[in-house]
Amino acid sequence: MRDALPEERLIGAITRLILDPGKRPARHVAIGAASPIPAAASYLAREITGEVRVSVLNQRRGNPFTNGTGELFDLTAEGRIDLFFLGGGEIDGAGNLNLVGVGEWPGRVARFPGSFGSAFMYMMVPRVILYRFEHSRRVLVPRVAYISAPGTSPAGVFRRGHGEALVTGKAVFSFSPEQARFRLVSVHPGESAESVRAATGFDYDMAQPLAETADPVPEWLHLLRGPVAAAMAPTYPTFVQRIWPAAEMARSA
Amino acid sequence: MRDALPEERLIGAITRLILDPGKRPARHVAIGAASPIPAAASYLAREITGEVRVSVLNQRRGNPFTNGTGELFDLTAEGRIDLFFLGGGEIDGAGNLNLVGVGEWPGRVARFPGSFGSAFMYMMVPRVILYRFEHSRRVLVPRVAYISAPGTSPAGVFRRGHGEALVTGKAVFSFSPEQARFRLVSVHPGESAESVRAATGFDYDMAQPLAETADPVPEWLHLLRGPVAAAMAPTYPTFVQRIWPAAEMARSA
Amino acid sequence: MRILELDRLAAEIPAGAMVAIPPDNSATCAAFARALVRQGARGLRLVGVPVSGYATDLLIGAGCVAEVQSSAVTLDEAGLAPCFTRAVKAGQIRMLDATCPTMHAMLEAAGRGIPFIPIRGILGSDVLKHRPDWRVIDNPFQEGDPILLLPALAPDFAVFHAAAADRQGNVWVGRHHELASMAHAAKRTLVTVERIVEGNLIDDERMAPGVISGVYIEAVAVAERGAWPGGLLDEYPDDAVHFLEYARLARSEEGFRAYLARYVLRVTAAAAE
Amino acid sequence: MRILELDRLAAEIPAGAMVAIPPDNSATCAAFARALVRQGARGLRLVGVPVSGYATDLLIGAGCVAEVQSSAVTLDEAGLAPCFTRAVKAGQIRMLDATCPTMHAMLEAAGRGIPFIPIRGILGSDVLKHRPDWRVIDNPFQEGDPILLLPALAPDFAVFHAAAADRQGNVWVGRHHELASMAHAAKRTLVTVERIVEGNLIDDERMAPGVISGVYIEAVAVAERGAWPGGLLDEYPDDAVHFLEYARLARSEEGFRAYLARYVLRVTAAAAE
Repeated sequence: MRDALPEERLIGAITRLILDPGKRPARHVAIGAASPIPAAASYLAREITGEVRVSVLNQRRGNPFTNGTGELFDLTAEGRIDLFFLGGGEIDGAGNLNLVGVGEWPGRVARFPGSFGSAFMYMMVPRVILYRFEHSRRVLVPRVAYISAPGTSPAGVFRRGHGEALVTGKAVFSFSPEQARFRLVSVHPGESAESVRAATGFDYDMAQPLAETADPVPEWLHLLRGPVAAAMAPTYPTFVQRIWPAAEMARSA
Repeated sequence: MRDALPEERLIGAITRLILDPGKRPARHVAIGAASPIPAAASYLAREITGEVRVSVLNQRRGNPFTNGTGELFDLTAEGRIDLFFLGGGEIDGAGNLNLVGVGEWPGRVARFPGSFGSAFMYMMVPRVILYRFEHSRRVLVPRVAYISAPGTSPAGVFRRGHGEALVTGKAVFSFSPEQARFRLVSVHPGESAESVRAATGFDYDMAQPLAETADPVPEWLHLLRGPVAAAMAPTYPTFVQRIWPAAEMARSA
Repeated sequence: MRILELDRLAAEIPAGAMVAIPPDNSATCAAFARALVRQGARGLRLVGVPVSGYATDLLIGAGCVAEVQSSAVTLDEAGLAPCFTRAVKAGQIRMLDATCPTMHAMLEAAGRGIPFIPIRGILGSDVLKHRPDWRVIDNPFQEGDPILLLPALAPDFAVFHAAAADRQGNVWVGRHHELASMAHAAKRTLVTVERIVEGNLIDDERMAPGVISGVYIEAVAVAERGAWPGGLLDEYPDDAVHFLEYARLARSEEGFRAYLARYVLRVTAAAAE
Repeated sequence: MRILELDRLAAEIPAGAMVAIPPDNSATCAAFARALVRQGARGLRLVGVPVSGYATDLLIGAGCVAEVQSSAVTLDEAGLAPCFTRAVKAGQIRMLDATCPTMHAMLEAAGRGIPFIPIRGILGSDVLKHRPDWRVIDNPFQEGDPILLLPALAPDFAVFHAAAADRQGNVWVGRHHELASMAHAAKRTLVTVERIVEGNLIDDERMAPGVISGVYIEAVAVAERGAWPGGLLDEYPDDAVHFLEYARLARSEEGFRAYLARYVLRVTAAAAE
């Protein structure tokens, strides 16, 4: 079998987080728009366990929403969504996300598209995994310019969960809501403690010893290149064609 | 043309109230369950003006509700319903309605079905016409045992309208929200000021001179026995068969 | 999602459960109610969405009910609900009166995951006076504007009938959108259907708008003519003659026992057609 | 209900009106937006339900917009919305940031005729800090539980595209239930459709669940492929290539002028296919 691609490694790392046996089971995972890597990880978790429902927003088929685009938020408010993915134009060391902009409000220096559902989802979904491929001091900042969605909340504020990990193109961090602080858990092949430190604008703790992000096991690669690629193709055709061209060709044939 | 039936006279009286040129136009009239007389009056108003929308609850066809049985109340809350009909197990001289019961709450002596939407509709619809065929001291009481829906509200309480009239099997009253008091406007043929006073448990003013409730004009009778009967037949088959058997037969043929 | 036999589905409801059911004109779960009577359900707290009919009256008559929360209990054209009226007068059930839009709004709040929801009107009604769980506040956006807040109501179960389910648990309820509100609000939802269909109802653009997603559905049982004597969309009309027969028999305890013996205890709804 | 020509329909919108429109994946009113540009609309206050896309960016670029209230403005796969981004940096439009469920909830409140609605989450977000029209209160049902209240939002207009309308003004939107929320919330609703159909859409049990009643609809215009370059249910997919072309051209003022000349000012959407 062909070695794991970098994307497959990221997918595998996220799948391991989804399936973390120490956490509440992810029976229903929702995926925001334009997130093929988290989507693939969720589909892989579904293939592995047979018990994960994956709802991809904006998907023409196969999502559970028949009550309009607001239904995801109603489901979430009720506690019926277990795990969600978020990113951000900026992410700081306390887990705060900025999806709005930089400079005078609402973004006179840099304007991102907007907060989408982040201010709500981050607090209402019991499990959130942060994913941002770009790992740079521009994205991972000491302090976000604006807080679209806070990493932690004071006691007394209704909140179901927190970010539990941050996955980037270079590394995997865990997050402690008590300390409002990340811990570097593993670096991807080709990266080191130093290269990650150099590319990260915020301070964080380090796991001892620091691991290398593991490749997906061969069985997972097999699932990715077969049923996961097939499930992804209608919604993420460009991604599937780039990563798994054979699967895409088999589908088109 | 056959003379007006008593039911047709009631229908005509209500239609005249609906079309009162001194009042806000009734562009959208809603009809609760099991109210053939108000429904017929509303359909007649529609036939006369061509501009009244009539929405009959629980009607299988021809009502505008595609968003569930709650949509009527949302429409009403928005101010999109202009006129509604209410009745009650008890109605008192201040316009209060009792649809709940008599005796220790919730009705140990007499229990009516319940308040339905009255507590809401009475205050949220700009125009309400009260209709109760039974005109007796049992129904028209000095003071209702319980107020399902108040006839008037203190200043500062959000309220769009009040009952503007009460139509019974014997008479037509108007209602003054300022005085919280009815005024007898007309008595049906065969009734008199005295017979109405004897059958009414609450005190009220009298119009001078007291009129006799007018029959529908021939054109209205023609509309009732033709297009109104046809519109009513699917929802009120028993009523149509009893009042307009010819129309019902023509339809079944 | 599980597909069960009707009596097995009814056995999911434990004693004392709060169960939301639709009225007679809204795809009511009549066959399910008869199954509950057969298995001797006890202490149910029924919720009318927004009113209650035959199924509620039957369950009250059979001694299955401790509490009813509803805007009305009525057999519509067939008149007063006899077992309900008897039970209220005898003080045998706890009646929590409401008014139609408050039933919808309390369920809507639960389905949206918000702890309360405001509603206009109702101030000055004795219904409000008998609901210590409702609160009047000053509108925080406008001084001197008292307004009623209703708490979210999340029943333990929603139960209703529908035309079809697929094997993913998606249920087609058509225009009965109020059933979706019930399912969204309730902790668990059980559904009887006329039939199970192949394929996925949500993938069909013509069907999807009337589908409640399997996300909300825990179990389904096939019960042909399961709303009877209520009707179901354009599948069958309601059985006005049977409602009159029920109303007549249920007027007395003996008559109600005869009704149970004839239509509920020994036969299934399908056989009663 | 009136049936108008597209440009006549767009002329219903006066300068300064608050107009709610759907994003690109939700039966967006792209042809209508192009008609607004053609007639030189001015001072519009656009509302994204819950986000905004091509139509909003186009109207901003053409100088028709004073304010945007939305959770995001984005061309999705085609990247940032170029005219929006330029206008924000230049301070040319007022941006009222929100978050998706608050957009839905504010419209829902208007559609239910309630003055405000609570929502969980959001506390601690700078989005809240920049919304003086939102209020945090203590939950009246539970001490020590701060919760956000949102005011009802009733736009002057809701505008969207749909597959079909009948002559009573009933509009079939299929699973896009969010369009019903828009129509319920707005004071006036204008709709473009692929086609007018005979009969009554509400009388068909298969269609009714996806129908917005003519009660809410003021006027309709036929605009074939009116969502283009957005897609419409199973009628046509979105045109990803055109979104990329738009994103590329709109990156510069000159490119945007060229886009207008080619696709908006001289031709109708139908001719651009």
